[in-house]
Amino acid sequence: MAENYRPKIGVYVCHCGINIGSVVDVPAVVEYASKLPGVAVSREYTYMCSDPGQNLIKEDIEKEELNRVIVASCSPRMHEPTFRKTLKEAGINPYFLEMANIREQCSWVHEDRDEATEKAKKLIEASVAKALLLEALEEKEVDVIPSCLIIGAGIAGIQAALDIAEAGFKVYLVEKTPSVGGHMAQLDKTFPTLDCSACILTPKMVDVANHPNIELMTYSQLEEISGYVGNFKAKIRKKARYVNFDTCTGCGVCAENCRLAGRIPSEFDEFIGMRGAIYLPFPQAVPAKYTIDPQRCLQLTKGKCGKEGPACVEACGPGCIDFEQEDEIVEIECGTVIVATGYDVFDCRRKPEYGWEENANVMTGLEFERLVSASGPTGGKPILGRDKKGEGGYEPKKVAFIHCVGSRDKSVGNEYCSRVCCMYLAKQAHLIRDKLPEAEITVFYMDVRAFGKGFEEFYDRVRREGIRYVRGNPSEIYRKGDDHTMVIKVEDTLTGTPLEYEADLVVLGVGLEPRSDIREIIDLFKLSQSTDGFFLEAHPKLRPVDTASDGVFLAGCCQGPKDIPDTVAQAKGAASSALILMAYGKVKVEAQVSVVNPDECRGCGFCVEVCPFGAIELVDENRMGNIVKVALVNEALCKGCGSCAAACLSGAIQPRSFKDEQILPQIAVLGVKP
Amino acid sequence: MGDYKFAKDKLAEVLSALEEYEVFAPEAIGDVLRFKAVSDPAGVNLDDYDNTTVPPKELMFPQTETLFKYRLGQTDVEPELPDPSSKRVVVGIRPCDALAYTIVDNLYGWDFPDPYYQKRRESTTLVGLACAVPCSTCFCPSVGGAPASEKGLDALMFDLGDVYYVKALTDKGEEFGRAAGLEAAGDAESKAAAKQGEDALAKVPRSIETTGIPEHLPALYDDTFWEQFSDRCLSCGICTFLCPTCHCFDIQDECESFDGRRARMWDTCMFAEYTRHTSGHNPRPTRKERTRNRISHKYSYFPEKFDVIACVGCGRCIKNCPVNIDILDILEKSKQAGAKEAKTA
Amino acid sequence: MMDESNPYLPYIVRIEDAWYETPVGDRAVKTFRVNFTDEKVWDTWSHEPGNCAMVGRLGIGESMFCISSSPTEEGYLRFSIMKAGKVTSALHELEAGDTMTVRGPLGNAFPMAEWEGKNIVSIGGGIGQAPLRPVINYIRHNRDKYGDLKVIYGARTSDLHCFKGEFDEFTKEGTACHLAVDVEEEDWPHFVGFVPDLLMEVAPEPDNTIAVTCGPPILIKFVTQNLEKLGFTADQIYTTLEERMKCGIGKCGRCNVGSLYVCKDGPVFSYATLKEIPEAFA
Amino acid sequence: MVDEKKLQDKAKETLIRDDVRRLIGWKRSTYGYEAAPAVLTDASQADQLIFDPTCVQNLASFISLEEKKPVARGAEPDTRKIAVMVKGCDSRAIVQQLVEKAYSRDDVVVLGIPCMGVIDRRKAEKLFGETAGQVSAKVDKEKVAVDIEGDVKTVDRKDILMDKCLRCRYPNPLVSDFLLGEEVEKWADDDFADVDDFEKMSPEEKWKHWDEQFSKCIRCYSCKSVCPMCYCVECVVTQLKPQWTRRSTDISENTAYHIQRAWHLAGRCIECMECQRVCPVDIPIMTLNRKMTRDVKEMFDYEPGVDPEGEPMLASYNPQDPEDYIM
Amino acid sequence: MTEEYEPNIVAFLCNWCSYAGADLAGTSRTHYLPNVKIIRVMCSGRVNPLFIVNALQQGADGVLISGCHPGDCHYLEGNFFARRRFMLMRKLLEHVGVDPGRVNMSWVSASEGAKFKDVVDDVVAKAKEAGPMDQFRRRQINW
Ligand SMILES: Cc1cc2nc3c(=O)[nH]c(=O)nc-3n(C[C@H](O)[C@H](O)[C@H](O)COP(=O)(O)OP(=O)(O)OC[C@H]3O[C@@H](n4cnc5c(N)ncnc54)[C@H](O)[C@@H]3O)c2cc1C
Ligand SMILES: Cc1cc2nc3c(=O)[nH]c(=O)nc-3n(C[C@H](O)[C@H](O)[C@H](O)COP(=O)(O)OP(=O)(O)OC[C@H]3O[C@@H](n4cnc5c(N)ncnc54)[C@H](O)[C@@H]3O)c2cc1C
Ligand code: SF4
Ligand code: SF4
Ligand code: SF4
Ligand code: SF4
Ligand code: SF4
Ligand code: SF4
Repeated sequence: MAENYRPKIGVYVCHCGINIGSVVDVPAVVEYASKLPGVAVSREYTYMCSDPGQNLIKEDIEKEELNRVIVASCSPRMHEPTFRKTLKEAGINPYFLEMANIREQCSWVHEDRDEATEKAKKLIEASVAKALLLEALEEKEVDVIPSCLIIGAGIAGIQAALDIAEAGFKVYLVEKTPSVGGHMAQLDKTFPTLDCSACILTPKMVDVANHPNIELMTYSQLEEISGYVGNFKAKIRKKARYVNFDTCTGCGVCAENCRLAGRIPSEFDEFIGMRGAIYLPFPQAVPAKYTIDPQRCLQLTKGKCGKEGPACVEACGPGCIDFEQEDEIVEIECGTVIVATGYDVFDCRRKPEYGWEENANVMTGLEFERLVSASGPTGGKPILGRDKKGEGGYEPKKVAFIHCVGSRDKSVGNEYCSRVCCMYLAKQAHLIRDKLPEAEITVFYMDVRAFGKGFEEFYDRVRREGIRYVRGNPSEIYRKGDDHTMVIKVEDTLTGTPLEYEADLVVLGVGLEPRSDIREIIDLFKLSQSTDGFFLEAHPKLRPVDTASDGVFLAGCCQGPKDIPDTVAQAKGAASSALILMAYGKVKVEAQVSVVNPDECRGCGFCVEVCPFGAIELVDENRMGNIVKVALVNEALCKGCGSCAAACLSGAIQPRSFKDEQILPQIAVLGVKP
Repeated sequence: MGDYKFAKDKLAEVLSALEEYEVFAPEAIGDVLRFKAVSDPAGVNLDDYDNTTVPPKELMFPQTETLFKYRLGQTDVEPELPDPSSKRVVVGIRPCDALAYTIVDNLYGWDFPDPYYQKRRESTTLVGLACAVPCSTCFCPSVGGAPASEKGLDALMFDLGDVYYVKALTDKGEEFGRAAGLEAAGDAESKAAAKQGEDALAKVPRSIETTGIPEHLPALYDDTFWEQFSDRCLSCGICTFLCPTCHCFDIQDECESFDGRRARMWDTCMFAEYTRHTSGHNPRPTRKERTRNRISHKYSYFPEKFDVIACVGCGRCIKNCPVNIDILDILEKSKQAGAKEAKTA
Repeated sequence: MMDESNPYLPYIVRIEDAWYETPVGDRAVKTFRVNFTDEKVWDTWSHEPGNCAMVGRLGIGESMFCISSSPTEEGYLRFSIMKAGKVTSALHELEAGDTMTVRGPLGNAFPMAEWEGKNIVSIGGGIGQAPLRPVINYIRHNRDKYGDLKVIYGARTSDLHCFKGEFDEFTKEGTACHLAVDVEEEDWPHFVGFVPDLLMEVAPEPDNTIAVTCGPPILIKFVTQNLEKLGFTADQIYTTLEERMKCGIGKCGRCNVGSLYVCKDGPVFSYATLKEIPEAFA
Repeated sequence: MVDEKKLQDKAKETLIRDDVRRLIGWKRSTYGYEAAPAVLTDASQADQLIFDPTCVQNLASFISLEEKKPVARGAEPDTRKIAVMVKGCDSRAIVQQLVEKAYSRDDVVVLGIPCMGVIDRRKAEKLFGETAGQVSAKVDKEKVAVDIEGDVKTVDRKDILMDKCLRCRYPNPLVSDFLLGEEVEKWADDDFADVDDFEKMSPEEKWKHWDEQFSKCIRCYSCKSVCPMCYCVECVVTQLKPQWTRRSTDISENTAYHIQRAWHLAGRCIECMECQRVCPVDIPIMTLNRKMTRDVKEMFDYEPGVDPEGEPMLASYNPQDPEDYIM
Repeated sequence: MTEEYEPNIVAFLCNWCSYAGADLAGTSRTHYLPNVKIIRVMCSGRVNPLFIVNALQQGADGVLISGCHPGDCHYLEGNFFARRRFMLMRKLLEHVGVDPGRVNMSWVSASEGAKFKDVVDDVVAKAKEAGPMDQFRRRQINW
């Protein structure tokens, strides 16, 4: 279809069921649109996006020889791709589409029928004004580098890595800590089936380390990322472990001999267990390679360790320890990226009334997981109050679990439900019942959300194990006297009675929060956050693993709280999204890129300075025999943001589909009062 | 034709008496004068004024003028012709600017007469004010004018100190005298006026001998002589916008959704875009060709067509050019260059 | 003739038919056959080959185009318009049934009466054929009044030839048509090369002959040179000039070459006249 | 003080150079209080050159004004240098042109002139009336002596010098290959009192002020033509596709034009004041430029035309830029 | 000027944050005033400050430019440029006598549907206070 033809516009006004039609007078809008310049057809339909709706457009394109289409319906952010495709299928350039958002911007936000109708008319008129000047754009494809960079090796990253690697594509799996595994590795048993977390996770961790298609980079961090979908370039910093990675056998003699052995709180054990300055985070860690903590190691911080020099060096048979080791920067190229950076648990210091910071027997759910884990500091025995040598201590007699700590709580800024706490507290109550059949166990809850497969059954089972559920949200938890008795002040909201419940172990059901270092990734990828602070997906329902940046996907709790089954499912979703790109091998690049009119460019380079993607350079141009400098856009790099156009004084550079000459007519329509 | 006079302090009264006319007189905004329709006769002051910065050509040929209006989608257009029956009088116009109309008349009356210009001309009475002291850049006598030139005027006033002496020159001028209720003047005034005219003539600061110029300019077509001026020209167009005989215009359509008009606005041959074709080809690509065209148009092409130099010696272009491109300087030097050219030929 | 009282007022014409001469795109040529909405205009209208008109679209503006139909083609006017800038792009959007504005006829014409009894050779390139087409048709429709007619025409590619179908018709009628493309292309039976070279190959006799030429400036330049080589004198060669125009009636000032206004004194000039005006070749 | 003889000699020397195409300086005008720019191609013409307080024009404008003539096929374009004389204020134009890549440093020879101030023609005409005679002048720390065809009048600097000179911060060229004359001492600073004063007006008063001023504008675009920073191939104000401003002269279009122009000069205007000087209808254009200059300095700590390595103001940002009104 | 008039506001919203924020206002059925009409651009950095001048000439009583919060620009830094430009353009317009309340800018993220409503209410209120912007309107001028 020829672009120069006189514009013949079809306007399609959608009722969206009753979403639009109930507020906007659709027939009146259709009538108005039919009189606008260039409009050949103006129609309404209940659901434009449905097959019959799209067919209506296709038929008109064919019969009426339409060459421009305006769909007045929902946000273009929702259905622009749908209708682009419709146009394409009907044989006209997909960029001859313009959408008027009369749902999100009209019927859903205005009540007055007349006002909404008037506004809808204007929005359509502006779309028509722009459509008259639309140009056909060519969609180009570039090759996709068949590899994926995955950031974060929790269960989400691990699962995605395995799926992609199995499909035959290269994976770079980058984990910040010395071992893969993430939070799941810290858990004891997992609800609702009570599988042992390590038992189901460890094989996967090993697979990830051994898979020929996976290049695992633990104790590493992404430093820089550039490029675009299909062609990313990343710089990864492999932090120095001060231990020769290749020769370390993981025997652990070094750690046993470390002068600080057992004196440094272990992050893996949520600081209730201890490690040395040279350490393996946990026995099943993958890779099973030791790492020196540069913040604590005496040699590294003070330059000196003991009188005879570092004990570890002494102890290590293969001589792996190397204090001169430096960080290594690895540059890789990849076609896709999956972000799977997980979560942090709620920081209880933000709820000081629960006394977590001062009282060792008030612990978070995650600490409790370590406490009851067979690989934990107490070997899985629920013993509290041991001394530094790990001796003494007591078994709690009265255990309290508190729901919703840091979730559904406006006062700490988290309005959302963390989705796992109800169940993990039930799980933990069950575990403690298992270990301490005599203990008095009480759970304080707001409500119990047992929505998942097998959850309600599990909850029911736990309740029947002699565990008391009290509906109430404690206002305060404090130490009663000198011993370890804690008082929980709470009102039983079912009976309306205020209680002061006593317990010698209080477990706080902490919620899940965005990682405190989430900005690192935001800054690198320019991802957006949703209100809760987790990464924002491209669409909450239909594109839950995609982000606004093409080729970058989300998996696991970094997108929002979820349990392991959901995490794994999402990881598989992200993997499949990345695989689609890599399997097809090509990706469409932005067609709405900027173009320079070399006759008007004055070569000032303002655009070059402004372009965030380095997509513009100044090149020589022969202007009637004189050599002058003019700007030139690299279309593969240009994202069509249009910043250059606003910087260019002479209007020589313009983003296609958002040119000055296309926007000015919109202003001309919308500027006028109705 | 009658001679009239009125006391200077009666100016406001005289202007107020001209009820049937729309009265135009110079109005000052800061130091800048321009002819404007008089809203308050008491505010009109014809003392100490050399000449307006913007020439009164705008009264016949406004800078922006609607030719016709239309509504898109309809098949007729609605001309916006000035109403010839609405009488206008311009009080205080300088003789050079009145002379300029007579020059431009040639073009606007040529073949397809321009109704917009002509209707305004017809309905307008020009009451001049002779220059007692010529401007610093004036050279009107060299191009057929004079500080008290009567050409093109309907009446000419002389500032005789306490009184204005008004000499009616045409019927329109007579009518003006009657409408204004002026009293008859005597011999004394007429003599004083004549004397003033002669004195002023003698005081005109600059001059040029124009004979031969129209003929020798074309010979300089390719001469580098132009460049000594054009090299410093800004292509700004002040000289032409402010020239009373420059008459070029652009035509553009303007539209507000469905309502549109076709309008014309002053244009100037000093702008590069003026002659640039859509293809990018420009027959006058540099300032040299443009400078040459301006001077040649006034002093050679126009005389060739209409037998009159298209310059009245008002000196506006000299005075307002920011880089001292002085038309007299160019013409003088063109003679030398012309002589050289002739010798080498 | 135009509204005598106001030469700025256009006639409204309706497009009866419109088609592309060359492939759609920038610089495409589209021909419009138009008729006055008010048929009475024909009573006063008269134009000659070479005359132009300002054609426009309300809300956009108007531009100068030559009337590419001969007065002997009655009941309509034709314009062939190349898409170049603002106005021409807007005109290209129009189709049969739409209206345009026309202001004319403007400018001078080829002295067809003077040329009676003479041989005519028409040499055109690209859209430059537009002013030559009425000359050719005028002669075809007054065949007995003129001598031999030769048509020489070329464009970069055969696609870019305007009025493609018509040359066959001329040939059938016995008019010699010499066609050219700049570069070799498949199935092209005619000349390959530039029009001035084709002219040398055809080598028309100058005797009692008038040569009319139009096309890009570079073509006009070499064609006139070659015509002179063939023995044509300056007053046997005619061409049309193109300058930027706004009013078309000698007022707005920009189309002057020396003291001549192309819109009134032209666009048709004999080479003899142009030789005297250096600016004509700027 | 500049020794004219030395200046002419340097000009000669420069014009003789093979790699110099032309030299732009000043010469005595045919009449009046302002000198004339002189564009020389031959050393023999150098005797015309002068420098005194009548030399107002910013000659840096002429570098970009020179059209690049179409070069015939096969011929080589003339890439020789242009030599240009600049005062302190004018030299900032060169710096800014370099920042904006209008040309490269190698394309120009800069002959810098320390300057003590130049005459404002309008002020002079108020003082002494218009003159048809030729004028020369001298300036020192206190006074300006104006010589109108032999008739010498001496006045206070502030009564006759251009406003920009009274607050000049850069009397010595910021860039030059040769310095003609000795550097002078800076005598003033700029407190932007004029901008402050103007800002005291209410929006209505401001609008009224500009309404009156802009309604005078005849849209000759001299203010843009003369500006050394306005060297776009085609200015947005005259573009037809898209058409930002219409050519008709009415208050809407005139105002739009002036906002566009001031906007385009924001962070680029080097305060040579040429725009205001050339305006035939005395529109105080600099009021807008000054406002931009002050705000750019205040908000973004940016001053155009002082650092050839600097970034263009509107093509750069600071994460800490103010954003007080942003919701 | 006390007579109630309904200001007309032209808004330029970046596709990624503010337009999405406005969509969210829609999906959450947050009612706001109909005076603001939105033009979608890919980035607030795209908005040529001269668009404002044009909008005022067309007859808008106010404008709104809205983008991602600083640092969150989908195109990395477009909103930083936009911020500079509009800080300055507002000053310029103010100097010419345009009530500064007519020129508005906001940061609205994709999750701030409620903020979008507040911004709209605020912009409309300011334009109401400033009164109709007639002086600059093209069609107000008599031709
Ligand atoms: C107390 C508690 C008990 C739970 N019990 C259960 C249960 O019984 N059953 C169940 O189904 N779910 C349970 N969950 C939920 C479960 O922990 C999560 O669903 C799961 O761990 C999410 O995995 P992930 O991979 O998304 O995140 P994570 O496990 O947090 O993994 C993210 C990984 O990314 C790494 N990383 C982060 N940032 C970077 C970076 N910038 N560069 C490189 N690497 C980075 C981290 O180091 C980490 O290894 C429980 C949660 C808690 C808090
Ligand atoms: C006597 C004459 C006859 C012509 N005949 C034809 C013809 O038959 N077919 C054809 O396709 N073209 C013809 N042209 C050229 C045609 O006028 C231009 O291509 C057209 O004006 C471009 O206008 P635009 O509005 O599209 O360009 P824009 O650049 O958008 O318009 C700018 C304005 O400049 C003027 N202008 C620009 N270029 C030219 C030019 N080359 N000639 C005249 N005015 C110009 C017009 O006033 C136009 O409105 C002729 C020109 C002349 C002078
Ligand atoms: S900003 Fe505009 S003029 Fe400057 S180099 Fe870029 S495209 Fe050219
Ligand atoms: S050319 Fe100059 S002197 Fe002559 S009339 Fe025009 S402005 Fe006056
Ligand atoms: S006023 Fe002077 S500088 Fe401006 S165009 Fe005329 S001659 Fe050139
Ligand atoms: S120089 Fe003066 S009159 Fe000319 S466009 Fe500029 S402001 Fe308007
Ligand atoms: S006003 Fe702007 S577009 Fe026009 S020339 Fe100056 S910088 Fe270029
Ligand atoms: S805007 Fe005026 S003062 Fe500023 S650089 Fe341009 S001409 Fe000089």
